[in-house]
Amino acid sequence: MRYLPNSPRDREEMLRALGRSSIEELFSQIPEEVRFRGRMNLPGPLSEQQILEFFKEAASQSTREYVSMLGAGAYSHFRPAAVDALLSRGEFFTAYTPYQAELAQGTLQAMFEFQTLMAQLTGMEVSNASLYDGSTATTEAVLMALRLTRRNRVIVAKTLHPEYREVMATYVRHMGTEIVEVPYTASGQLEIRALESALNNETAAVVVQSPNFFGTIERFSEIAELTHRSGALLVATVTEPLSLAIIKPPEQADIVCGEAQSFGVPVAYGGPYVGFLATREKYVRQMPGRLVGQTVDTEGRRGFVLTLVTREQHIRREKATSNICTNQSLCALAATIYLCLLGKQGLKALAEHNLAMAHYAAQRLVAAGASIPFSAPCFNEFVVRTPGSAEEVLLELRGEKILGGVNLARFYPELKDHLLVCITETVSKEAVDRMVRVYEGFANRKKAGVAAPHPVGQEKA
Amino acid sequence: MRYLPNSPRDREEMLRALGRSSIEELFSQIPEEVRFRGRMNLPGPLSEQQILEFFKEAASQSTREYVSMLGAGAYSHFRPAAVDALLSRGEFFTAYTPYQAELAQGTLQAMFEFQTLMAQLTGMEVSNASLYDGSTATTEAVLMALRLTRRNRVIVAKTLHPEYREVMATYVRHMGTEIVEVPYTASGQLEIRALESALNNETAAVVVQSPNFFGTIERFSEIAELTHRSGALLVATVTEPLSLAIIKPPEQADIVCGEAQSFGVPVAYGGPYVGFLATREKYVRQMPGRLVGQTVDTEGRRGFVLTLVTREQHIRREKATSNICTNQSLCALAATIYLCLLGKQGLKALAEHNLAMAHYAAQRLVAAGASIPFSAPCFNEFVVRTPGSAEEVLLELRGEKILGGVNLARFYPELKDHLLVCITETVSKEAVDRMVRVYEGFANRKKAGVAAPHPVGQEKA
Amino acid sequence: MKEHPRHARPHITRDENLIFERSSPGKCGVDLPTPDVPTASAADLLGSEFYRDEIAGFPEVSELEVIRHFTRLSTWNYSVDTGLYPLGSCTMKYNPRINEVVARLEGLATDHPYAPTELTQGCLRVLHDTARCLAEITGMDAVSLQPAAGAQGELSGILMIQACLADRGNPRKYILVPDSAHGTNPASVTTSGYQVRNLKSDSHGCVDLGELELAMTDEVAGLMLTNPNTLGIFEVRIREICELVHRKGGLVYMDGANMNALVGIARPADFGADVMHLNLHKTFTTPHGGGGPGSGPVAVRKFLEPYLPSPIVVKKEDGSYSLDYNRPKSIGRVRAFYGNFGMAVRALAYIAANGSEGLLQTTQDAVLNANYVMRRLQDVYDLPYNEPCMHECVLSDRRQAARGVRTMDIAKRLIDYGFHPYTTAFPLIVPGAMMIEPTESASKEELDEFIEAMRAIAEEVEEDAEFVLKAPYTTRVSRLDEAAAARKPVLRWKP
Amino acid sequence: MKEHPRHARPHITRDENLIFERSSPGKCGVDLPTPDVPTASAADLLGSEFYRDEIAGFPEVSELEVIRHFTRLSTWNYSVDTGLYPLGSCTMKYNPRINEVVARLEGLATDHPYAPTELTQGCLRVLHDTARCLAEITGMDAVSLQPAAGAQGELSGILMIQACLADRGNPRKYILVPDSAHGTNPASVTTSGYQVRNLKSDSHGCVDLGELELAMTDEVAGLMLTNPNTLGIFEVRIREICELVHRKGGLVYMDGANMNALVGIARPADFGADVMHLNLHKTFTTPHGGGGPGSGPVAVRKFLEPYLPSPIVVKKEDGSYSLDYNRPKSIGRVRAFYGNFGMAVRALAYIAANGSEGLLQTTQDAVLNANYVMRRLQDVYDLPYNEPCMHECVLSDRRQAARGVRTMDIAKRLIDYGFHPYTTAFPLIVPGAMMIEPTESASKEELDEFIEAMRAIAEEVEEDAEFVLKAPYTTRVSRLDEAAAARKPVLRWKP
Ligand SMILES: Cc1ncc(COP(=O)(O)O)c(C=O)c1O
Ligand SMILES: Cc1ncc(COP(=O)(O)O)c(C=O)c1O
Repeated sequence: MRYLPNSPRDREEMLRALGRSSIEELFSQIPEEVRFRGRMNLPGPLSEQQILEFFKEAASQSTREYVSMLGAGAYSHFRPAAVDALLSRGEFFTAYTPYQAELAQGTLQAMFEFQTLMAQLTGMEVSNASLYDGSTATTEAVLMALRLTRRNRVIVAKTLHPEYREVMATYVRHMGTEIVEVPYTASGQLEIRALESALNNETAAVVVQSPNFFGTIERFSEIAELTHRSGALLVATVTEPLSLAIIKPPEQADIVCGEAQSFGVPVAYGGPYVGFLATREKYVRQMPGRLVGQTVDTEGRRGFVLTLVTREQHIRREKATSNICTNQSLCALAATIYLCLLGKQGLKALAEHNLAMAHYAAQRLVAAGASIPFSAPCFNEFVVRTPGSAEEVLLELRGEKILGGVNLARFYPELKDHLLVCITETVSKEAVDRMVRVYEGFANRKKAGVAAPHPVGQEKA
Repeated sequence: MRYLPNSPRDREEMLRALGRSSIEELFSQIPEEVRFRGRMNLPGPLSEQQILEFFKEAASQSTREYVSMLGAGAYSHFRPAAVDALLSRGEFFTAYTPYQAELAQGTLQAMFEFQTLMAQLTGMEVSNASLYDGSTATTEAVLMALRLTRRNRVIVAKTLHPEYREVMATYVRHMGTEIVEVPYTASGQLEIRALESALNNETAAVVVQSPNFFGTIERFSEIAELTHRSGALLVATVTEPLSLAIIKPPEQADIVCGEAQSFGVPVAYGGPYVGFLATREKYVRQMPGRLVGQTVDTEGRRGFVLTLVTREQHIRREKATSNICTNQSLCALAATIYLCLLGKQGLKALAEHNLAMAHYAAQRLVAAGASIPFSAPCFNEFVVRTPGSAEEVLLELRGEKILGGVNLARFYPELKDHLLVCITETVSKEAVDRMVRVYEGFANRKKAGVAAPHPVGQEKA
Repeated sequence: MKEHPRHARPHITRDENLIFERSSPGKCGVDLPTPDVPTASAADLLGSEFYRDEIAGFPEVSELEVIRHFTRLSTWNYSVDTGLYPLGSCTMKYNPRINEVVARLEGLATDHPYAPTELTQGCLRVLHDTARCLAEITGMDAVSLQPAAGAQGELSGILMIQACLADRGNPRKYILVPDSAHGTNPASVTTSGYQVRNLKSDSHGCVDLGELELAMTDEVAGLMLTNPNTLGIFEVRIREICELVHRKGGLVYMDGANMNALVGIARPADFGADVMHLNLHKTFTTPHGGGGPGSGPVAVRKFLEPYLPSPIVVKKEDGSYSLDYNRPKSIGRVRAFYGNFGMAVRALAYIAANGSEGLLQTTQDAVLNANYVMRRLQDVYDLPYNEPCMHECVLSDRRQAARGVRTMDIAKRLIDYGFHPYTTAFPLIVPGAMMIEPTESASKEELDEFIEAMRAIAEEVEEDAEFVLKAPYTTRVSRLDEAAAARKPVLRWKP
Repeated sequence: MKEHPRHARPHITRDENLIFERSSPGKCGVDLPTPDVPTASAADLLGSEFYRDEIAGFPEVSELEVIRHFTRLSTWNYSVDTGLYPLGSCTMKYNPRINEVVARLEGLATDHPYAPTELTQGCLRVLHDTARCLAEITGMDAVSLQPAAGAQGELSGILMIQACLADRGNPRKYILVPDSAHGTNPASVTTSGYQVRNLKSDSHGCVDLGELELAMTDEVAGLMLTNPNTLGIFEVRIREICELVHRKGGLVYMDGANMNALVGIARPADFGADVMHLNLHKTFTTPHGGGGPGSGPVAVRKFLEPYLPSPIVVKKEDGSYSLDYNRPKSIGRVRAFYGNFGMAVRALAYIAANGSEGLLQTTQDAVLNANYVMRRLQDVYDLPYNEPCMHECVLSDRRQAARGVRTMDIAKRLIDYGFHPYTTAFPLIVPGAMMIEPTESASKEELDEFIEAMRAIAEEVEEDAEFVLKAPYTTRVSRLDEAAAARKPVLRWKP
């Protein structure tokens, strides 16, 4: 086996040194009745060439020939070649968690930089070194708020990513935490009045995503004021952090958390991604996840170490702030590299590009006869009401090799025939125009009262 | 511009330090009449995303969907992922020629290993650290033989790669060197009698490729004896060095040279590849190209340096053994990594695999009604006479997404309707069988006296 | 400073400040095309309420500087690619390069989780096949790949126990956790809402059946067990243990972090575990990445399948794959989407590369290596539990502590010999633990070098304990002050 | 040993023997499938006359060991990715990462040179576009990408001069080469069959027009000129020089290795060069690879086009590309196939990334950086030719030599400061030359650090010359004995 560095001779010598005559003897303490004596029914052994063929075949059964207008928590952005080139350095990707700081200054310094970048982006004072993903980061933020406030009630915007809400529910179910959902208005934003009446002095946290699941931007000032007035903490979730380059960060929040996949991490069918959690300095000892801190060596040189580890499971065990151990370090490194590459100007220019493209697409869609139900400003994602059945529009777009958006009826039954459309820099004007033509066709047929023709060779979704 | 690390402010400060007020002033010594004041008509500036799109488009206009049975000096072999992973380490691919040994032990030790591996493979005592490619390596071997013998006549097998013969002609033309070509026999090997009568005491070198351009293996004992009897040097060229894993190396030769592209270097439309040249120790001071030697540091530790540099242009200038400076170091590193991975057993198994596949293909072709004109044993490449026009066979194979071989009429007018077919491990049995069915079709139609149908949607080659 | 040890020599590295300290206004590592659509200005589109003008302090550097920055940083890391990484419990084995290639294939690396399942059959197949292989390896009946790492697998598993027992009438209150357990075990128990009851190990370092009998009351939902345990010892009475828990109406959770000792040798379902997680980033060669991403699939027996996190990947009768969300008994989601898909790709590639025979040989090598190290060090370092070990062994600093040298000091000195230290932090039942897991990826040659280094350090302790206390000597920073870091935390750069 | 300099600190590296010393029988870094065809044994198929049983001494190691071996080796290299690499004449600039990606795209990296041209339009287009861009940049009319490196470009060019002059009636016997030329220039001249006549430089380090007038007899085929020359000085009388050579019936070859000083600023065809080569591995960012592969395209004016190496890529009227082999006047092939295609891909990507503006800015930065270094060092190091420089400057060790410290010693000491040394070997007209080419890829910050290091060394020479003579102190091997290596060459490992 090509991965194994011991030769048959090595094995013999080692057995001899152990005074054993066969490898079997090393397992003799295992009771026979629990020994597995069969052959596992597994693929392989395969040569590297065969492995490549297998996965190339799998990769061909994919949407790689399609233009994707899907977002909803996972964003297709161009990844500069330098990101993977650097991630692929064995010193980074084959290292363990940096417990031995003197042999891990590379990872540690990079994580310190990640923490700084996320703090700068979110307008918070400190950030941790990553959590699993946006959904668990939001959940951890809520758990942190429960601990900090010692209350047991959470108000969540209905426009928080539906799967994030599900994850939160899984984590808090056993605590009997009350979760109250606040609806959205015609602007596509949180209904402030509803929030106001939902808030009470039992409320630990208010969780609001911005841009929210519909892509619209929330007004945080009023939300924060109301939240803080009732002694609750405001948790702001961000699933598209590129927005923070041109949209004011929710500085009024107490915890800003979310998903940083947009920053150089591939969409990869949903993971691995990179959750983040940033907050105020005063809450740092209740933070979940790893933190890297600056210190000095015996000769006064600057260096970095994992710090405040007494919050963590390996020290505090059942009293830890979270059970997380392995986090998403390499993805956080990808985000760090990506953000350094784009930098202040590049990130802003890219965000402007996304905004302009999405704005253009929305305008063209309206001109084509679709309607944009929500009136508040958006970043690179917006909701469109399809002129005709959303399923049929999606199907016809598929014929054009376009994944035209997420059908919102899946998560919001009241939003039948509404699509969530995301336009990043990976979508060309030409593709937008092609999408618009499909909408035009539907709008015209609708006007003329004709049903959509069934696209050739396509079964129904 | 993203590659430039100086900011506008940096530039200003530097100009100020130079006492200049504009960058133009730094070019003021250049006479205005030779200044270029236009805008160069070039593509760009393009973003990275645009560059990727451009080259993906170019890459799509390729044979990547085809099975290739082309060899003839450029061999498709599977490249283990570890090769590129290691080559892509910046310390290797962004380093210069290792002139400063203390900062280049990585490259130097790897090159020393390359030299060792090539010497072991070829059965020679020493090898250099690479030359441009097989054609120039063969040419340099001839030049070396001319220097060593002080004679000016070269005998070349007609079965030496035709382009290698062309390169040799380009290099020796001005010296009035007589080049005599020796024909091949019905076995596809060098015609020994013709060699015997061509040899005389003016002859500097006899150049024989094995496996030769037809894929057949040459008998070196007799060739060497005749060659040495007339005081000439025997130059053995190898274009498919994988063969050396199961075929005896031409130890009787004085110089063994050729192309090591097979070892982990991509086919890449003809380059970059990696020439090699190995020889006996006594000829080392006439070798062209770089040599790495072992030495010690001031404390006796083993280390490696470029050595015998007085053969080279940067020291010897017009008296150097070759004008070569930059060689193919990274490709030689690829070969070194590849050979270490495969090792003694793997290389042999792979060579056996190639042999078995090619043998199977040849047998099946004969059974299908084609003929194999040459009788001597082959490695992974052989000549087949097509049952019908070679062009038409190739065209029909193209319809099957198979590149069916090199049409030999291009280089050997006497071999009309002969294809040079190469079957490596990248060709599956299924593809071979598909190829055979095309031949069967031709053979059957030929028997029946029917012309081949013109494949649909294909123009003539 | 003493002469440099044999297998390691210092070499120049470039120093490198924080990226923020390299920044200079106007530089940028990318060039973006101007969008080809009519653009209104962002400030106008967003309005002054929302528009952000700049991210204060954000770096401005060129592409080259980014390459240099992170290349330099990387050279200060030790990694599996650099050498032996015998961190106990971490299974730092070789990460095959082909895994990295296939995980980056266009299609696999680019499909969107909400793309129509008819169009993403390749990704679904990878998830399905990986789950099937893991079920086969563990003997379990069903697997979810959703958990992002081992700890989340633990939480998912405990939540399933809770849901199942609740369905049976009473979720109960406690989970038993042996005192040798990894820290995530008790932490996950708490996160799930259960309370931890610690279970004392017996004199062999194993579960004490008597203690278990006593502890396993009808308020106890189950036992969370690591097998082989964190001492690297196989629980030889595992059948009895599981039977006892079952008899008392509890369920057995197995922490599968140590599966590198068992693949092909014994299957947890066969010895009585009901639910377990696997760490793809340990046993199944997905790279550890300096601390993740990992992947912690949970595997369960048939009766727990309804409780698995939702959705699960199913293979339909026509051979195609889809996602099943209709799972009323599911504990719900533990994260968005379907798990760390990219890790499944790698794990499947690893399993397929090996096949059944290869995986068995791998386990055998891992166990052979650990026993070899244990036996060749036990005369110089204390071996608190003298049992045959599986994939790892645990020594202690007892003898060296007498001279004031602790496990962490020995670990730091090991750095000077060119090796990554072993694990020092646990198991807690061994004071001054030295937890060594060579994995199958250590050649005898490298192990001999490691053993030689360990023995040399033991001698150094005898001769000059003071010297060892100040190690490492050969790294670009000397020992770092962790206490100072925690006292007044500096967690970010500021201008 | 003095304190470590500021910008560089040593850090542990793992030692690593030769791969042959790691070998152990039975190990292998690959597993191959058994062929699915009926196999006769190789020994039978080949017969004992041909069959080789084994390659004696060949290594046997696992994939992991190969990864570790070459990873460790790599850490002992300095590279552009590590830091400033101011090797004069080498143009060690940043190698963009996207170039590496596009050169590896399936299709570009996999097409066979003998595949039908109708099916390889992508590759042909890349070759065609690259050639066209290089023609535009040099002002020349036609380009061949066949030469594998600069030296082969030189040879091709000189052979074209020979063929052209032969067609005009007399190829002549000599080529003039300035005494400041790079070693490949005279070597290529000899290889082409011409004889070298050295041309002495004037007191400004430039071509002496008087000398040229005298030397340029009717036996002389032409002048081989580097502009800017190897002192980094632009030949201000370049027009006159070329006119003189032309008037005397000769042709002008320009060594274009220094084009990094001219792109967008001046075009060789405009100032009179007839034929030149370019080094894609210098000016056009293809990585140097530790000594290649490079690529040395030759560019010519219209009248030399018929002599270009064969075949050339042509664009047909229908917009498709093909290869033209029907070139009766061609000097023939200089290598198999069409050149180092992979380097053309990278160069084209670089040109397209920059566009005309980007390339001009690049040239300006390269020249600014060189002047900045020159002016900030000329008070401590001798500046033999005090002229404004272009992309590089040449200082000398004259002052330090008085204390017994030579250019190579200063170079070695520079290593301890974390920098790759400058070029020491030439130009020969400057004894003790220190040839510094920062390129545009050095930031002011990094240049300031370099300047500071150079100045610090100058001080060290004053204070303790002995100390400098023994540098470097911070590398895993100290100064290596080159003389011993050459005296009794050990060129391969033996068991
Ligand atoms: C025994 C044991 N259990 C659980 C874990 C937790 O796994 P993870 O770090 O993937 O969350 C680890 C590893 O860190 C472990 O060693
Ligand atoms: C001025 C000059 N001319 C020619 C060459 C030769 O180029 P190459 O090394 O590509 O053969 C070089 C570089 O080595 C050079 O610096």
